[in-house]
This record gives sequence, structure tokens and C-alpha cells, in this order.
Amino acid sequence: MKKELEKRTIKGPDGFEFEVDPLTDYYCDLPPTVQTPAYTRIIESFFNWARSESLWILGFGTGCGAIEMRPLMTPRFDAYRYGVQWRPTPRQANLFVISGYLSVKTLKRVIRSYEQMQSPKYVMGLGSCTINGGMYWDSYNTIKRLDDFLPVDLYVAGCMPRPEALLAGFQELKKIIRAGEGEGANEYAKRFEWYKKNQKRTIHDWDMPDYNW
Amino acid sequence: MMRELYKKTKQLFPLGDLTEQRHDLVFVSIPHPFLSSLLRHLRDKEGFSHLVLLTAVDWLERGEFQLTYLLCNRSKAWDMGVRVVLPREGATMESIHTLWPTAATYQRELKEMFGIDFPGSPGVNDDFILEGWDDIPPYRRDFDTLKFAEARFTQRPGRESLDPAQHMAKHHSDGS
Amino acid sequence: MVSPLVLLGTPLGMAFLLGMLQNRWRFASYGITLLTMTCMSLFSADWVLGFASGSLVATDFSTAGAPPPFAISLRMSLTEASLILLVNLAGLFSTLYLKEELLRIGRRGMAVLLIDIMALCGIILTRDIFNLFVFFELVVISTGGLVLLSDDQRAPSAGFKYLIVSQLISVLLLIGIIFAYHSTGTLNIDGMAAASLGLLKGGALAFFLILIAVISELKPFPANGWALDIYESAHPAFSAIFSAAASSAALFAVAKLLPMGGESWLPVVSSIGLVSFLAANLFALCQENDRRLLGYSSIAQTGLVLVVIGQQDILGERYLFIAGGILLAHAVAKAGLYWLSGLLSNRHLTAWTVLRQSPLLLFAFISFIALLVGLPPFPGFYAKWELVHLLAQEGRLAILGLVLLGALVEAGYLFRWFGKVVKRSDGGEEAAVFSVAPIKTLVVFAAVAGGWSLGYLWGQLSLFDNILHTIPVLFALGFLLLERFPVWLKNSLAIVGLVSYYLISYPAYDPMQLIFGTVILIGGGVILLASYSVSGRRMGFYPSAMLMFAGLSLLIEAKDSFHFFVAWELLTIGSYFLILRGKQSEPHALSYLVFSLGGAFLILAGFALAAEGVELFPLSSLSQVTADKAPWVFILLAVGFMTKTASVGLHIWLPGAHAEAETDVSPMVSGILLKAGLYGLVVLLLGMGKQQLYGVELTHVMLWIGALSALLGNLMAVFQEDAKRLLAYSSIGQMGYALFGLALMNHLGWLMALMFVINHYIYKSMLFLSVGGVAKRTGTRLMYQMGGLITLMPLSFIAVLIGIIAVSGVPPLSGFGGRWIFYNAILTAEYRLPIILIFLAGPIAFLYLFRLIHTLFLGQLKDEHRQIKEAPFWLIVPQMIFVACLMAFALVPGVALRRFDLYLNQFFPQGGLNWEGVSITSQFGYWSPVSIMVVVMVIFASLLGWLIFVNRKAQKVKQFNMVFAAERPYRPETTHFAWNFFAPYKKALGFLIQPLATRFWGMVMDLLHTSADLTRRFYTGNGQTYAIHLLAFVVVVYLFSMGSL
Amino acid sequence: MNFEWIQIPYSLLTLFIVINYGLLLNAFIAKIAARIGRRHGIHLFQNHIDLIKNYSLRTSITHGVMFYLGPVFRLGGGVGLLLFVPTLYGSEMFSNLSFSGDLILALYFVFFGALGMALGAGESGHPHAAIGVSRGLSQMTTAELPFALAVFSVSLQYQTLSITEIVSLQQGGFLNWTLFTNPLAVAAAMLSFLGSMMRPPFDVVLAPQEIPIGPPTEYHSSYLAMMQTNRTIFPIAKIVIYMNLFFGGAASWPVFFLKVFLIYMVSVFVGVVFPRFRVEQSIRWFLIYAVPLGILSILWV
Amino acid sequence: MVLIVMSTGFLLILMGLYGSLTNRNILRMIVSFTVTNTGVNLVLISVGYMPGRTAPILDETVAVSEVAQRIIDPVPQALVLTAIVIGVGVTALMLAYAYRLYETKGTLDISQFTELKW
Repeated sequence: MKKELEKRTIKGPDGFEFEVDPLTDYYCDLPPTVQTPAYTRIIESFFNWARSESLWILGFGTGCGAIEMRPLMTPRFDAYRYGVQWRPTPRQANLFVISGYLSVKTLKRVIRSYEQMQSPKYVMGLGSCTINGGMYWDSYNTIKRLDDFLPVDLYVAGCMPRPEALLAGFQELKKIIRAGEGEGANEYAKRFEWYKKNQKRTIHDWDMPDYNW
Repeated sequence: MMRELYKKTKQLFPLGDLTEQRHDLVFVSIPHPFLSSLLRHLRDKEGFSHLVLLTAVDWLERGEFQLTYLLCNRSKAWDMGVRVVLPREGATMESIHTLWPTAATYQRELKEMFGIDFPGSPGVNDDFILEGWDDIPPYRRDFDTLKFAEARFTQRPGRESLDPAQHMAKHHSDGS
Repeated sequence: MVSPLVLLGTPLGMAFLLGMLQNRWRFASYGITLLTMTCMSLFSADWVLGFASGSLVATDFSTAGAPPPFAISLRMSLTEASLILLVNLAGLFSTLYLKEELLRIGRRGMAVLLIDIMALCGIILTRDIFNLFVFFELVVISTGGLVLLSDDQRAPSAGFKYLIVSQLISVLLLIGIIFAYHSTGTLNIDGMAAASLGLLKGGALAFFLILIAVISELKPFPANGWALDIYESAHPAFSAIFSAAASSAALFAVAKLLPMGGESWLPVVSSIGLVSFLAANLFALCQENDRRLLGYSSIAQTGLVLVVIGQQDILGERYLFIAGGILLAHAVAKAGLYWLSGLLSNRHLTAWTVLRQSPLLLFAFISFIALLVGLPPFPGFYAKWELVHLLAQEGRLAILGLVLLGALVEAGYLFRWFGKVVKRSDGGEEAAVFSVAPIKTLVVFAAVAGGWSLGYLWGQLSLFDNILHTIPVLFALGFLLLERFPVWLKNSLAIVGLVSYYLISYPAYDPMQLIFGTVILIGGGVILLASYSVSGRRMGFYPSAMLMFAGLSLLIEAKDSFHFFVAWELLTIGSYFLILRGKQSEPHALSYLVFSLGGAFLILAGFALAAEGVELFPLSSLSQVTADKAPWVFILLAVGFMTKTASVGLHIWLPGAHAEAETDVSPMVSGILLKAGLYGLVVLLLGMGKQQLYGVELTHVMLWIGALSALLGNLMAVFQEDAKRLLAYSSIGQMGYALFGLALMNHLGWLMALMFVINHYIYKSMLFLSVGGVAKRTGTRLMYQMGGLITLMPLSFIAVLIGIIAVSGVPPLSGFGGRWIFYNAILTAEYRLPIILIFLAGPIAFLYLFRLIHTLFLGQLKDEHRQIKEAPFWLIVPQMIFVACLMAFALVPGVALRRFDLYLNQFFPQGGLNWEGVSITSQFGYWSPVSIMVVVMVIFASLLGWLIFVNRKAQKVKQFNMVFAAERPYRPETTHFAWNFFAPYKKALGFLIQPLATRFWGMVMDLLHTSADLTRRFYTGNGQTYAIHLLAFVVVVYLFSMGSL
Repeated sequence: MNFEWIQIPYSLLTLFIVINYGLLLNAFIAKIAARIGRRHGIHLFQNHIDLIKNYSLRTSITHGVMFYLGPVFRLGGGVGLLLFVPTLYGSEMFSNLSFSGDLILALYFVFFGALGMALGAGESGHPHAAIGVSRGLSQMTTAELPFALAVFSVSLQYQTLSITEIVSLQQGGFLNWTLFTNPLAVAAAMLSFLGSMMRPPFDVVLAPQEIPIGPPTEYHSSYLAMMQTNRTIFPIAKIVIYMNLFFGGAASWPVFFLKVFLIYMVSVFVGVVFPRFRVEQSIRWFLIYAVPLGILSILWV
Repeated sequence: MVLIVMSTGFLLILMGLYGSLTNRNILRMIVSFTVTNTGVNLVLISVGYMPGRTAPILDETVAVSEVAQRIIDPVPQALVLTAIVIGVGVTALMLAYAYRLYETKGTLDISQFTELKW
């Protein structure tokens, strides 16, 4: 564990000494909870429609697939017309596209970012690496199954899938959301212990708080 | 010509044989205690101002690590690789971050991936790519990556792997 | 009454008697000496009382049974009697002080001391010029003896230098006397004067020789190296005599001799005095040795009296009052200071820090310094006031300017010394050495008592009021007696005092005074609530604070220039002491004082110029100043007042002074004290209106200065790292706005300025208290070291939040009203260009305000502050009162402003506001504070309701729960963006805040110090060189005076 | 100029119209930009959908009271600004709450939202938020200056601070517009307008790639939705002031829509042509080009 | 006659001053000052002298009635007497000082006693 994360004794301005534990004192300690849908079905369906038509992707390229996402913004593919846009901060994004292989080091960041996104949120696995490791099946540093760590709504297979495939993936995702099945965030909350167990099994130097909203 | 440079330098340092890859790329070897003085000489006197890379090869069978310092003389467009050989057990090499500050990053990587120590190099013990690595360094050839991956990660069932050699052989026979 | 002959004979006889005693009878000898001194003092006191009560008239006493010219005659009048009393008292107290030394040395030393005192009395009494010579020689011989009293190994060399010089002087004097005798046939001074010595052939040279010889006894610059050496090395008690008594006697001799030469010699005397005054004060700047510094100061004061003597042709019947005021104040103070220096073992100025162990001695010290500088209520103040007025009346402006300049330098080094004494850390070893012999302390306090009584006396004698008779001053001084009581008692008393004084006096105020009076007295009371948070006794705080408030309250009541100026000086001094109390405030308090006194002297000069001989110059007569003087009076007064409002260029004292002051002092000096300058400007502009100089409209210049202050003050505030400095610079900007408003010279401009007075008081006091509370809790004022305090100090946060909304002028709070009036005001302004600067300054305020609130309360909470508490209760109370006031003022500004608006109609009939109904309307627009408040509140509340409805489940998170590019912050320090907050802004506009003013004033200071340091080196320490100096001095003065005669 | 209860529903109606118009306007402009790039671009109602989606998100966090209040301040500022200014000239119905104050009120109320937002962003504790605020405030100081000068010039010209009166003095043909009677002031004000619209070249405050969108970095869900609402109202409210001061105001909704659109397009045109300025560059730009125009306009009237 | 005495007196004064300002030895300075004093006294005498008159002693040679015409002015002579006395006193004091100075430093060079300066 990094030295900065160890407990330290602090001397206040009036000379009083006390202890600060960086892992607990700086972070909120409530786990995610299951969020119930809106009051009535109609409203929830309306909301789901709005969510599906307004997919805000977190601009976080985790692997080589990030290069396939750039063309989506160009006139050739023009993902905007589907209500898709990229947001620079996870707070404002709903869709996390895991673009290709995911190393253990990146996984840590992915988990953080995912937990910082607001519910309902969706995860899309892009490329074979996220499905079963793909060509990195025997790599010492690349995860093999994304859904061990995060609830995945949709995989787009291929190595790498072209942008058109991604567009198709968005359309599929929209259908899922509209059908009210895009409840990955609730899934994550429900099986939180399980996900954490998997995450910690792979990330040996777990130096984050358990819940990093 | 680089051969003249080699001859000239050989009078000063106990250089090994010259390997000419191209007319502008040569490799020489030198016993590792002389390395830093040779590099300094090349940098200050011969115009090899740029450290292109620093890399290692694990000669497991010989029980040695071979380090290659690739230098570049920009004005003449010459590249010269300097090779040193280290014993594999407790491999330690003198740090050259004083010559090129960038070397520290290479050395940090080598420390993480091969376990070659460079005492005094800034941040050499910090994590580079692998955070929290607790096994033997992964680029060592005695590290079994498949075994590690199976133990560390869950594989998705139903995956098929083809042995590349067999696969290519089959293709070859099909084609002929 | 005892005959003057007896007065001279008694000590002489006693000295001979001592010579006949046995060496062993030391105590008897000492008793005799003491008795003689006491008797002499009593005799002379008797004379003084006799003259003062009017029962006696000036008399000549003939000796040897014949009148002059056949015999020596002595004269006794009030002047002589007072001086003899002074000399004898100095002798008496020095004898007491010298007890140990005299007992050690024995009767001979006592005899010499008696002879010295006798000779000094002789110099004063005699009317015979040769007799004068004899007494001078006796002084020389006895001085030579007394110098040897000192333990200092270097004293003999100093004494020898003195002897060398006095040989030369005696040569000059003797030759002068004989030729004077030759041309007049008499040795009697009055006889010579009657014979108009100066006009006779050869008589001029003779008179010159006599005069220059006697003046040389006054240690004029540059022929004074020997005197400084004596001051430095002699025993302090002797130095006290040498400085207080000997100088006074010699000065009197000069005054006595001058009628011989006639009026044409007066300029020579003035010039010598002026040069000495300036040079000695300049050299004193570089002194580190206390006694040498006092020596320089003595020379300077003597020079000043010489100037007064030289100006006697215009001083008329006030001559004695002025010269006496300065001379006596100097004598008492200098004697006191030398006695005080004898209590200390180390000669470095900073060694005086041990005085802090005894508040009484510290009080003595500051009393002496105030006496020397001539602050009210001491005699020097009255004297200087009248001197300056008479000089201005006669148009001797160069002398006036130089005297004030010298006085400023003098105040500078004396208060620098005081600052060192109060603030520097004292070494432990010196503390051990400091042991107070009761008798010596008693002598010092006698001087203190003397000084204060003189102050009272001069107050009674002055043509104006006695300052010590005004209730606020007495109230403030009364706190000196209460110093032993705890803070809560004194604080309650102070608040009650302020409020009741307000209640007593407010019915008499006009609306303008009412606004200032409320801010000062009620506002002061509210700020004083914060002082409850201090425990213990808080020595020195209440007298200073109350002195400041006394000055302020007297200021707004002042009807004439004298009272105005007295009040001005009082508030300056009071606030100086207050500011000096801050931990690191020594240099800042000094620069505050120097700038303030400089400004005060300008004001003094301005009033003097305006008064034109009117004794009690009513402020309302400012409008009747003649046209050729009016612009100059205007400039002098305006610059003086703008020093107080810290207009740009004269602002460099403010940031340090306000920032380093204590938590509850900062709001006082910022929220209240700055308004004194504005009040002065109001008085000035009401009186004089627009003035033109060489075709330049002076109010336009003020517009530019105001606008520049607003811009640069704000801009500098943006780049501060220290929270209190930021607020201080912001004050410069705010005062710039107010100045701008006044200089607009229209109805709404003035209304805006007055609104700023109220607003600035409220929000700046509130912000200073709040930031002060935070600084108290966090132990730092650097903003980047704080952060995230909102949850720990919510009330302070609310105060700052309300404060910055008000400062920035965002509706619905009260700052907006000011902006609205401002816009209406500039629409009728006749001069538009400076408005651009004001427009630029406006949004810049947002920069520093946001920085203030963000870096303190928002952002990341630092580890070491995790457990701090809200600011002390008593700091919060006034803040909450201010919040309520701001809200109320925002809702109903009319309550405070309406009356003033009507009042302004008599000066600016055009452009008033219409206060009928809910809206306030001007000729251009309208504004409805209540509607704005309601609308904003309703919108805000509905939106908040909506947000709570859709977002009711928001999860509270902690400080690091944030998006950090998928990384995590490790420490709050590295995550809190606070240091150099406006770096890009610095790149773009940083060139505007080159510290030009600081550099300029620094250069002036360096120049003064360097020139002083270089020139003082011509005092080589060699007695022969000194003799050459004297000869050169004589020759130069001769050439000049012959040229001018 | 007095308060009637009926003004509340009227004001709400104005608000409703302006919000919808703003959302559509933004989408339309995005559409135009897309069409220029040969793209389809977003749906015309995309902004509505985004808004609904953000309001409908299920979770949210708060960093503290000021963080929570920040968007309220922001939107309050926008709504207030809109309502303190009469939207349509001569219409009792859409003169909103302008009885509260005149032009100066509008001028200063602009800062209400900015200040509150800056405070809210500050409490999020994110350094990028602070950096963004620092940049925004820095740029604002000089960007607002030409506008202030122009306003001063215009009020001098018409000798009034009342917006309604300023508009009424511009009636009777477009040649009576300030645009033609005081072109210097309008030029200065329009340059200032570019700076206040958060579009290129003056959008370094948000700078999505560098300090992920600056002050609102931590804002999401309904907070973000409120800020989006403000983003639609606020520019229009500002444009309404410009329109009233410089372009003769609008007497009916169609004229209103047209003028707002055209004025908005000015900043869009400039934005698509120029790259982004750094803060100090834009400060210098305003001081060198815009401020002298403003000064000239003051000297001219 | 008067002129000669007066010139001598002034000459002595100048010589004495020259001597006291150029000699570094304290004793020599003191001697020079006594020379100066003598010069001054001579000047005093010469100023008071009136040619053709007698000493101001009232005895049988001068009738009381003629006093005003016959004797010279006695005052300068009285002054000289006093001046001599005082001169002696000061010289004595200076010599005492010279002794003290020599005690402290072991030298009589005036330029060595410059610790006090500036």
C-alpha cells in the first residue's frame, strides 16, 4: 500500500493530535443500493425511452477499441443522430463502453469510474477480449470475463468490431433499455458482495475504499 | 564510418566484437563494469546524444540477462547498440540516469518486468505497469503466464484455442 | 522672594562648603547637595508662581550696588524663572538619580554638580555679556568634570573633544566681547542693544562672533560632533542636564543676545536652526545607540527652538508660548528619556524591549516620545499648531515645509524605536539585568508627571480648548487607570461609553454627521462585542481603542480647524497603538504612522494656509479662502485626507496595517477608521467645492485617483495569498469607489459615497471578523493552507457569503443599491473617462471575493483542520448582527439614506431620488428593493423546492468522492486548487500591479537612510576634526550672513 | 409598473415559451452545424430528451449544501434575468416582473447565477471546477467591460435606464435602432456578447478535453438538468437585453424568435470559424479590440 | 603701538590655533591653546589701551577729577584678569584629561581617541 494511504497522525493548529485514515476519512462508506423504478409503469416507460434516446458515453478508452469509437463522431458514422454523445466525466455519463482488452491496472480505474456513474447506467463490452480474453486469453495481466466485475448489458463481438457494429450495438442497447431490462446498476447493487469478491480476487493490491461513489 | 569509430573506441575500451546490422546500425558488447564510462564517452565525444531505448533479453539457458543500450547520433544518423551481459542471479546493473534522465523510466520497467535492479535510479522500485504484482517478474522466461492466468482469472467456459503452429501447418497443407 | 543673587550664591557657597568637608562624610555631603538643590528648586518655583499669579513683574537686580554699565545686573521674569526652575529641577532629579555615583565619588563630584547648576542659572539670569562668558566657562569646566562621572571608558575622550571646542568658542566669545565693548562702551546686554551694536562699524563682526560662539554652544550642525560623543558616553543623568538644562540655558542666551544685533540676524539664526533640525533628524535615522540617538534628537529640538527664536519677528506675543512649548516639552522628554536609559544596561535600541516588563515604564516611554513629537495633548502640539499658522500667515512657506518635514522624520525614527521596543523579542539575559532602583524610577515618573502637567498647562494657555477637558479624551485616558481589570469589565464599559456618547450627542448631528456618527459609535460598539472573546487583561488595548474612538467622535463634531486637527491626531495615534498590537505589525504600524502623520502635516499646512491669521478657523469658512490660495489649500487637504483613505500611491501602508492587526482591530481600522478620511473629504468638498489649478479641474484629478484606486486596489487584492491582506487591498478599492463618488460632485455621487460608508463598514467589518475567526482557528492567514471549512465553520461561511454578495453588488443584497445609484450618478457626470476604470474594477471584485470564499470554505478540507471548531461565540455575534443589518439595509435602504438624500438637496438641488412608494426612482430609472428581494426569494425557493422534489435521495459524500480522471487524490493539499489562483490573469494584467508606489517610497526611504549614513561619517570622532568643523562652520555662516545682511 | 397577481401566470408562460424555444433553438443550431459538416446531426427534440433523461436519473450525490444550492442559484439567476426584463415590447402580458428594477438590475443580476454556480462547483472540491471558475471569472472581467461601456453609452444616448423606454425610443423603423444610431456601442457590445456565450473562441472555461468541462465537473442528474435548463434560458435572456438595447426590441413572438435566432447566430458563426483562445489571450483581445470601441462610443454620445 | 600689540595678539591666536589643529599630541595641543589664550589676552589689552593715558590706579598721581581723561579703561584689564584665571582653570582641566586619556590608552595621540563617532 502506498505510503500516502497509511494512517497518519496529524497535529491540529491548537496542538491537538489526532489520527487520519485516508481510506475511510476521505470517502463515503455507503454501498450502492437498489433503486426502484418510478411510481407508475407509464412514467417509467417514458423515462426509459428518454434514457434510451439519450445515451451519454463516458469518454474513457480502456483498450485498443477506443480507436474504433472515434470515427463514430465523424460525418461518416454520425452517432449523434442516435442521441449518443460523449461526456468527459463519469458523473454525467450513462453508458460505459469497455473498449477492448482490460488490464488489471485499468480495471481498477474502470471500477472507480463505473461506481461514479449515476444510476441507471449501462455497460457495453466491445470486442472478444471483454468476452473471454480473446487473443489475450493466456495473458498474465488482462482480465478474461468482464461480467465477473461489472454487470454487462451487451457485448459486441469481434476483434475489433467495426464502428458499424458499435452502432448496431447502440440500437440493441436501446431496445434493452426500452424493455426495462437495462437494470445493470441494480444488479450491481444486489450482487455487490459477489462483484467485490471478484474484483478483489483479481486486484491484489486493493487500496481503494470498498465503495467509491 | 562506424567501423572506424569502433576501431578508435576499441583502443580506449575493452570492446567485444562488432556486429554490423546495417551500415548505420552496429552493436558492440562490453563487460558491464565499463559500460557507463563507454556511454559517457560516446555521448560526450562521439555525439551519441540520444538514448533510444534500453531493453533486456532473458537468456535463461545461459543464466544471463543481456541488456542493450541503443544510442543514436542524430547528426550522422548512426545508431549504436551497446550490449552488456549480467549474471541472472541477483541481477544488478549500474544506473545511467545521470547520463540520460529518461533512462530512469526504462530501468523502472526492467526492474518490474525482469527484476533487474538499478540501485540509485529514481523511483526504480515504484509500480510501473503492474500494480501490486506479487509473483516473479513476468518477462522472465521461467514465469509461466498461462498457469498464472488460469489461477488468477476465471476463464469463460467453451472457449476454443487453436495451436498456432498446427493451425498454420494445416493451412499450409491445405494450400499446397 | 529670594533674591537672584542668593540663588546664585547658595550653590556656590554650598560647593565651597562641600570642599571643606571631610571625605568620609559622604552622606552628609549628599544631604547638603540635595538640600541645596531642593531649596533652589523651591525658590525658583516660588518665583514662577509669583510671576504666574501676576503679583510680580520683571525686575532687574543690580549687584555691587550700582546699575549697569557699572556693575553686573541680573534679570528675573517669568521666562527666567521658569527656565531656572527647569534647570534646578533637572539638577535636583539628576542628583537623586545619581545618588550611588555621587556617594562613590564623594563631595567633589557634588560640588561640581552644584557649580554646573549654578552656572546654568547664571547664564539665564545675567544681563552682562562678560558675565555670560564667565558662566559659560564655568559650565565648560563643570561639564568637563561631570563627564568623568560616567563608567564609560570613552567618556574622557569625549570630554576632551568638548574642551578643545570650548577653547575655540571662548576665543571667539572673548574677541567678540571686547570688540563689542569697544564699540558700545558697555558690557550690559541691554545697553549694547540700546546702542544698536549690530549697526555700529565693526560691531556687526563683534556681534557675529558673540552670537556664533553662543550658538556653537547649542551644538548646531555640523559643528556638533563633540556633543554627540558626550551624549553617547556621559552618564545619563548628566546627559539629562546637558540636554534639558544646558541647551535651554544656551538657547535663552541666544534669545537674550539677539536684540543686540537687531532683526536682520534672525534669518541667520533660523537657517542655522533649520539646518540643524533637518540634519540631526536625518542622522538620527541611522542610529542604533539609544543615547546617541537621543543626542541627535536633542540637537534637532534645539535647532527647532532656534528656528522659533529666529521667527520671533512674526510670532509676536505668542513667541514665548511657542518657544516655551517646544523647549519645555523637549527638556522634560529628553531628561526623562535619558533617565530612562540609565535603567538599562545595553545601549542598543532594541535593548529597550525590557521596558515591556513594566507597563508603567512603557507608558513613561511613550509619553516622552509623544512629548518630543508634539502630539496632542502635549505642549509641542499647541506650539506647533500656532507656529505653523503664523508661518503660513506670513507666507514663510519654505520654513513651514522644512519644519514639518523634519518633524515627520523625527516622528519616524522615534516611533520606529517605540515599535521595536514594543514588538521585538527581548533576550532573556537582558531581562535579568533589568533591575529597577526605586529612586531612579521615581525620577522618571516625575518627568512623566511633569510632561502631562505641561500638557495641561499649555492646554489652558492655548487660544483654543484644552484637549484634556474633552469628555471622550478623558474617557479614553480613564482606561489607563482601569488597566488592571479584566477584559469583560473594560469591554462592557467601553461599549456603554460609546453607545451613551452616541445617545447624548446624536440629536445635535445633521444627517451627514448622523451617518458617520452611527457608523463610528454604534458600529464601534458592535465590533467591540468581538473583543469579549479575548480573556485576561489585554493591557493597552482599551486606552488605544478609546483614544481612536475619541478622535473619531471629536472629528465629526469639530466645527473649526483646530478641533478637527486635534481629533485627527488623536485618532491617528490611537489607531497606531491599536495596529501595533498585531503580532507581525511592527513595520506596518510604522509606515501607517509615518504616512498618517505626513498626511496630518499636509492637513495642518492646508488649514494654516487657509486660516490666514484667523485664530479659530471655522471649517465652514473653507469656502471663503481667497482664490489664489484656494487650490493649494484644496490640494494639501485633499492629499492629506487621501492618505487616510489610502488612495493609490499613498496606499502602501494599508495592507500590512490592516492585515497584521488583531482580529477585532482589523474591522475597527478598516470598517471605521478609513471613514475618517472620507469624512475629511466630505468636509473639504462641501466647503471648497470645485477648484481649478492651472486650468485643471482638481475634482477631475480626484476622479482619476479614485478610479485608479478602485482598479488597482481590486487588482492587487486578486493576487494576494493572505486572506486579510486581500481584504485590506479590497478596502483600497472600495475607498476608491467612495472617493470617485465624492469627486463626481453631484447629488447621487455623494449619496453613493455615503452608501459606501455604511455598506463598507458593515461588510468589511463582517469579513474581517469572519476571516479573523478562521485565521484564529486555523492558525494561518494563507488561503491556500485552508479549505473546506464550510462544514466546520458554517456561521462564518454564511457571514462571508452574505458579505461577498453584498460587496460584489449582486442583487438582492445592499451592494446593488450602491451600484444602482452609481449608474444614475455617472449619467449626469460631466467627465466620463475615468468611469472606464471603474467599470473594469467592478467585475474584478468577483475574482478576489470568489477566491476568498472558495479557498477558505470550499474545496478540500486540510487534514490538520479536521477537528477545528466554529469561531469563538463573541466573534460570531457581531457577524450575525452584521448579516441582519445587511439584510435590513438591503430591504429598506431608505431608512438610512432618505434623510441624507434630503439633506444633500441644499448642496446639490438637482438629481435627488424619489422615495415614495415601493420603488425608488431617479430621473433615469427605478429600483424596488423589496420587490427584488421577494422575487428572488420566490424564484429561489420554488427552484429549490423543485430540486428537492426530484433529488430528494441525494447521497452525501465525502471530500475525495469525486471524479479524478479515474485516479484518486491522495492528499487534500495537492487537490485544493488555491495557490496562485488567478495565474492566467496575472499573465494578462499582472503588469498593472508592478509595485511602483512601494518602490517609490522604498526609494525615498533608502535615499534618506543612505544619505544619512554617508554624511554622518564626517563625524570622524577626532577632536581636531571637530574643531575644524567648528571653524568651517563659523566661516561659512559668516560668509552667508555677510552676504545676506 | 405595479405588481398584479396575474403577472405570475404570465411570467410562467414566458418561461415556458422561452425554455422550449431555447431547447429547440440549440438543437436547431446544432443541426445547422451538423448539416454544414454533412451530418444528420441530432434530433430536433434531442435537447428535450436529454433534459428529461437527466431529471429522470435515479441516483445523485451531494458534496454539501452549497453544492446542492449551486444549480438553484444558477437557474434562479437565469429565470430572474429573464423575468426582470420585459420580453415583448408593448405587451402588458409579457412585460414580466420588470417593475422590480431597470437595466442596472438586469446587468448585475447576471452575476447572481454565476456566483452561486461558482460556489457550488467550489464545494465539489474538484480542482478542475476551481480552475474553470478561475478562468471564467478572469475572462469575464474584460469580456463584460465593453458591454458595460456600451450600456453606459446607450443610457447616455437615451437618457434613461428603463429598458422599456429605451425600446420605445427605438421604434419607428429599423433606422431608429441603436444599431444605426450608435453603431460603436453596438459593435463593442456584440464583441462582448461573443465572450459571454461560452462558445469558441472563448470557451476555455469549459475546455472539455483539458479540465473535463470545468465547473460542472461534478454535477449530474437533476443538478445537471437544472443547469441545462439554465443553458437554454440564460443566453436567450441575455439576448433579450441586447435585442432591447440595440436592435429595437420585439413587439411580437415571431419577431422575438427571429431576432433572438439571428443574434445567437452571430456567436455561432464566430465560434465555428475560430479556434479557442487561452484566458490571457482573450483578455488581451477584449482590451485591445472591444474596449476601445466602447470608449469611443462613450465619447461619441 | 596698539596696532603692534593687537597684531601680535592675533598672530599668537592664529599660531596657537594652527598648532592646536595640526599637532596630534595632546600636550602640544594644550600648549598651543595656552598660546592662543595669551594672544586673546593681548588683543583684549590692546583694545582697551588708550595712548597717552596711565594705568587705572587711583593714587596721588591722578586726580579724582581727571580720572575720566587720565586713565585708561579698567574694564578690559579686569576682563583679562578673569580670562587668565579661567584659562588657567581650563588648562588645568585639560591637563587632567590628558592624564586620564593617557591612563586609558597609553598614548597621547588625539587621533587614537575616535571610538565615539558617527
